[in-house]
Order: sequence, then C-alpha cells, then structure tokens
Amino acid sequence: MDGLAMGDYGAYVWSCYALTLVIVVFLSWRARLRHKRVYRDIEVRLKALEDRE
Amino acid sequence: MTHKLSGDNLTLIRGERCLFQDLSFALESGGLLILEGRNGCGKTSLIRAIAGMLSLEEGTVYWDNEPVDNQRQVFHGALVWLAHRTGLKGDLTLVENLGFEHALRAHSKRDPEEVYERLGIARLKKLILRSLSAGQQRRVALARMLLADVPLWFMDEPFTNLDREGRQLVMELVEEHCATGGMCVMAAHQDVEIDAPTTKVRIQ
Amino acid sequence: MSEAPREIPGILAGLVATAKRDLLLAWKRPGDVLNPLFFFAMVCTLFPLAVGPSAEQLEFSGPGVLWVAALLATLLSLNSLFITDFEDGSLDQLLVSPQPLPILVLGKTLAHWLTSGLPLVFVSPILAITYRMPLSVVGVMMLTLALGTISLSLLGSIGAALTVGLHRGTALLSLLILPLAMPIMILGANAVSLAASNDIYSTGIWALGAYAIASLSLAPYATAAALRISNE
Amino acid sequence: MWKWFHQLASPPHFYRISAILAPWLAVPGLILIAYAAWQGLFVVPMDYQQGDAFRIIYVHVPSAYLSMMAYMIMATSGAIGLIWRIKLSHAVAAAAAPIGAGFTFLALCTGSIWGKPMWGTWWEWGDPRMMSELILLFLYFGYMALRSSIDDTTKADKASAVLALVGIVNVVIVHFSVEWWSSLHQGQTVFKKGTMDADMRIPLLIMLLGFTLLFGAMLLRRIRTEVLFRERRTKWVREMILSPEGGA
Repeated sequence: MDGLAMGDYGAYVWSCYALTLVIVVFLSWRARLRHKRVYRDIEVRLKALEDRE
Repeated sequence: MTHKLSGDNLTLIRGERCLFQDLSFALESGGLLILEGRNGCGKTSLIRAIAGMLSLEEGTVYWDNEPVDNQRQVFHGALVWLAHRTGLKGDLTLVENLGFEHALRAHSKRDPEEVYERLGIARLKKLILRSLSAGQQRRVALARMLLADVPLWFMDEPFTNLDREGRQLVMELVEEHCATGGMCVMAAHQDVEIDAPTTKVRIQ
Repeated sequence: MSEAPREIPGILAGLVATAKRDLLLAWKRPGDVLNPLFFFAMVCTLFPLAVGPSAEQLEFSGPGVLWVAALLATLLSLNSLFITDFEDGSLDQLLVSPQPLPILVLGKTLAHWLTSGLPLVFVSPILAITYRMPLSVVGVMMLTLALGTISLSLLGSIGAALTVGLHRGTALLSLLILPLAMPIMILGANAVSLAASNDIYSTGIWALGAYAIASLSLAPYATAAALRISNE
Repeated sequence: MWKWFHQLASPPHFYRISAILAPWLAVPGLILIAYAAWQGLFVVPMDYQQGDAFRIIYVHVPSAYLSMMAYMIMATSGAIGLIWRIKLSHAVAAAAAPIGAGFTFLALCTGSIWGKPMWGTWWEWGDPRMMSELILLFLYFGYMALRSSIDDTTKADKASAVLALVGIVNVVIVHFSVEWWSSLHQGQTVFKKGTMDADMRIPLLIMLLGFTLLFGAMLLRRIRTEVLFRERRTKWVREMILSPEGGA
C-alpha cells in the first residue's frame, strides 16, 4: 500500500489521474450521445416523409 | 457605353431550404429585370445575392463579363441600393443624410434642388428624418438614387409605403432611367407597368 | 472608355465622411456618449465603498480599478457600434458602397473612439485624484488610457461586428471581447502601477503603442469580413 | 494523391472511412496511455525535488499540449474553410472546439492540483502558463457560444472562423503580456521542465503520443457527427439511413 500512498501526495496524484479518466470518458460519452441524437432526428424526419408519400 | 449584368447558374441554400437553383439571367443597358414571386419566397435573398451581399452556394454574377467577386469596388461603384429599410438616419436631416452619400459616391449632373422639387420633398430639407412620414422617407431614399451617377439601380420592393402617386412616380423614374441607358433590377410582388425592355425571373 | 464624369471620391473622403456622420449622430444623441462615462464614474465609486476608504489601499489599487472600469465602460459603449446601422439599413448601404469597407469601418471606429475612449481619458484624472494618485502618475495614466482605448475600440469592433443582429448579442459580446482585451488591461494598469512606485514604466507604454498600431492596421479587415458575414 | 484527398474530403467517403479509422487510432492510443500511466505511477523513481507529486505531469503536460493543438487545428481549419470554401474543414473546426475545451479544463485542474502541494495554493495568479491556459479556456467558451447562437450553419462557420483567427493572434500576445506581468510581481519560482532524466522523459513522450492518437480518434468521431448533421438533406444520407442494414 506504500506505493499507492506516494508519500503525502497520493491523494493529489490519484485525483489527477481519475479526473483525466472522467474527462476522457465524458467527452466520448457526449460525442456518442450527440451522434445518436443527430442520427435519430434524421431517421425520424425521413420516416415521416416516407409515410406521407 | 453599354453595360451588362448577368448571372450564371445561381444557387442559394439558406438554412433548410433551397431558395433557387440554376437560375440564370442577363440584363443590358436600358433593360429592366423584375424578380417575381410570392412574399417570403427568396426574392430579397436573390436581389441581395446579385448585389453581392449574400454569398451564393453556386454560380457567378458577372458585371461587364467579369465576375463581380474580382471587382467588387468597380461593381459597387456602378450601383445604388434601395430597400425596405432605407438606410437613412432618423436623427439627421435630409441634407445631412444625402451629404453622407454624396461623399462616398460619384455625383450625377442633376441639380439637387430640382430633384427635391420633383419628389415633393423640397420643403422638408431642414427637418430631421424621424419627423417625416414613411412615404416621405422613401422619397428621400429615391432622391439619393437620383443624385448618384450610376448605371445600375437595385430596388427591393420599391412600392411599399408609397401612395398611388408615389408608385406612379417610381415607375416614371425607372422608365426615364432605362430610356437614358440605365438599367434596373427590381424585386416586386405586385404587377409592375413600366415601359422598358423587361426580363422577368420567377421564383417558385 | 470615355467615362470621365464618373468619379468616385477617394478613400480619405470615405473615412472622413463616415467618422463625421457618426460624430454628428453622437452629438444629436448625447446620452449614448454620457452613459458609459457615468458608468465609469460609478464603478470607480463602488470600489472604495466595497473595500473601505483607507488611503493606502486606494493608492495601491487605484490604477487597477480605473483600468478595469475603463475596460467595462468601453465594452458597454461597443454594443451600439453597428446595431443601429444594422436596424435601419445603413449597414447594407456601407456594404454596397464603392469605398473599401475596411476604410469605412475604420471611420466608424475612429468616431467611436472619439466619443467613448477620449472622454474617458479626460474624465479619468478627476477620479484618479480621488484615489490619491500623484499628478505625475495621472499623466502616465492618461497616456495609457488613450493608447489602450484605441486598441479596445478596434478590437471591440470585431466583436461587435460578429454579434450584430444576434438575439443575445450583448452578453456574447462581453464573452468574446474580454479575453482578447486582457493584454491591453495588463499592459495599461501595470504601467501606471510602475509609474506610481517610481519604476521604469516605458515597456508598458511601448507595448501599448505597438498594440495600437498593430490593431489599427489589422482589425478593420477582420471587422469588415465579420460584417459581411453577419449581414448575410 | 490529389484524387485520394478529394475522395476523402467527399462526405460519404469520409463518413464511411472515419468509422473504420477511429478504432485504429483509439485502441493503440489507449494501450500507450495505459502503459505510460503504469510507468509514470509505479515504475519511474520519484523526483528528488518534488517527490511523488511530479507524477501529475504525465497527465498535465499532454492535456496542456492538446489544448493548444486543438486550438491550432480549430483556427487553421477555419481559415482553410474561409479561403478555399471546403465544407469539411468547417466541420473539423466545429468538432475540435469541445474537445479542446475539455482538455484545457483538464490541464487547468491538474495544474491546480499539482500547485497545491508545490506552491501551497490551489491557484497561483503569478504563473504565466496557468493564466494563458485560463484565457484559452475563455476563448473556447466564446467560440462555442458564438457558434451556438447563430442558427444558420454556414454563417456560424464563417463567423467563428474569423473569431478563432483573431483569437490565435491574441493567444501569443496574452502569453507575452502575462509573462511580463508576472515578472513584475515576482511570481514564485516555477518548476522548470528542462531538467528531466531520460527515464522520466520516455513515459512522458509515450503519453504524448497516446494522447495524440486518442485525440485523433475523438476528433474523427465528432467530425463524423458534424458531417452527418450538415449533410442531413442529401441523397446519400437518405439512402444510407433508409437502407435495411442502416449504418450507424
């Protein structure tokens, strides 16, 4: 457990790495969400158009 | 000297809608080009695009067979623009407003006093524009047109805010302008009776 | 090509005419000029009320407070730079004018500086004295404000041109311009502070001058491009 | 070469190729990051000056570097779009902004966490790099706010490209003016990056490479969405979405 504690700095170091993970995941999640939303919007619109024809 | 204004395969898409596609026209000195269509169909966008205020999706506008994008200054030196929003300052007097335009453009040989007289605004010279009626303000804008020495007139809905007499006056002025070798591009949703070689472009 | 009679006035005429018209408009509507000045004075009054009237503190923070207030006042006045022109159609007329647009824009910006920046320069000594600034430093402060507000007007005109015609233009303008304006304030306020502590302050003045010249030569082009885009 | 480039720049091709390409950037990127993180956290010996806190730089430096690279990409592709009217490059600019803002935020946070044990404060106003990074974050916010407040996509593209270009000139000036300013106020002796042993530097380089690859993958994904959104009225999108196998 000594390796993880890193002297007195463990909390600082680990929080930085955790934050990095959080932000990378957050960015990817947002990107995926937006892609899904754009895709679905187009799909709904096209289906509606098709039904009218 | 004769001039030529032409458009080649103009296409404009605004936001969701394609306003017009592959639209072409040609206009020579002495001619009148009328852009027709219902309200809100893209007439204003088209006339703004021809005047170089909107960038087109595709196509080129030519002035004297040279793309206007390559000679913006020359092209704009040859035109005046009249639209619903007159571009006149309500806080300034008629003379101050026209004096500003006077400093930017080539001047015609017309006598300003005669022009004011003819447009029926001679008495209003010292008043600030805000105190004039909408119709009178349109007449001031017309005076600006007449006092500039340019071959090409752009008029976007020139008949709004004008009474019968005013409408008649605009038609007369355009007729005269075309008869003396000028040319005019006009966007209008009403019928226009002007005695000049006319080309019509209809937008769906 | 015998087109002798058609002569378009030179670019200097265009510059002077636009500046003159805007000055005339400001003369007829003095409120637009006075409001930012009152705002400037008000912010400078708020500060001592918030942190206390101790002479030492005021002397120390005076340059910074005056500069921040000047920056905010300029920002306030920038809002209306192109809005009225956009609304009444004058902007269209400028865009289809035979004069080069950057020159006309420069004329407008010049008028803006004469009606917003320059009055600030002349009002600032009164407020500076209430902050117990020595007279020798007041001169330096006026010089930095004069140079700095030129750059602020020019830089701000880009932001005003980008946001003209947008619904939430006012808030957006501050968001766009403040980060860009930060270096001007850093240079100006710190040059005054240095002068107040009898240090060498000329670096700040030279840098402000260089900034003003650079923005004089570049900003009008950016503003012109932005105006053409915004008015589409 | 030109032909290949044009093909790539055509929206349907790009849409298809980017989906294939993105994992090929993301997976190696993640592997490199994981390896470098393990090295940086456990293997590399601790710094004699900063102790174990220096391990933060393995995430701080790459995110700071990406925050600037994203801005460069955003500004240059905006300029390319303005000059040569290439639509794809505007999509690149639009896609780069949120990623850049994310990494700028990360760089600020990690810098601040590193500063607490080193300087004894969460935020050191006197450090020119922290200030530049903060102003960069404001520039990103302004850019995204301008983009989202203009409804017409073409107009938003052009206006934000002008803003990004004005901003890039300013980033340089901001940096120098903040440096001058902090030299006046005797900012704390900041930690110098030049003095690093090779065995400390190699994980950092691997980390930089890994972050770049990951960034590339994220950028491709977002450009793909942008392309889809901008081409929503076209025939190829219609055919792709209505075809039985779809194409998400």
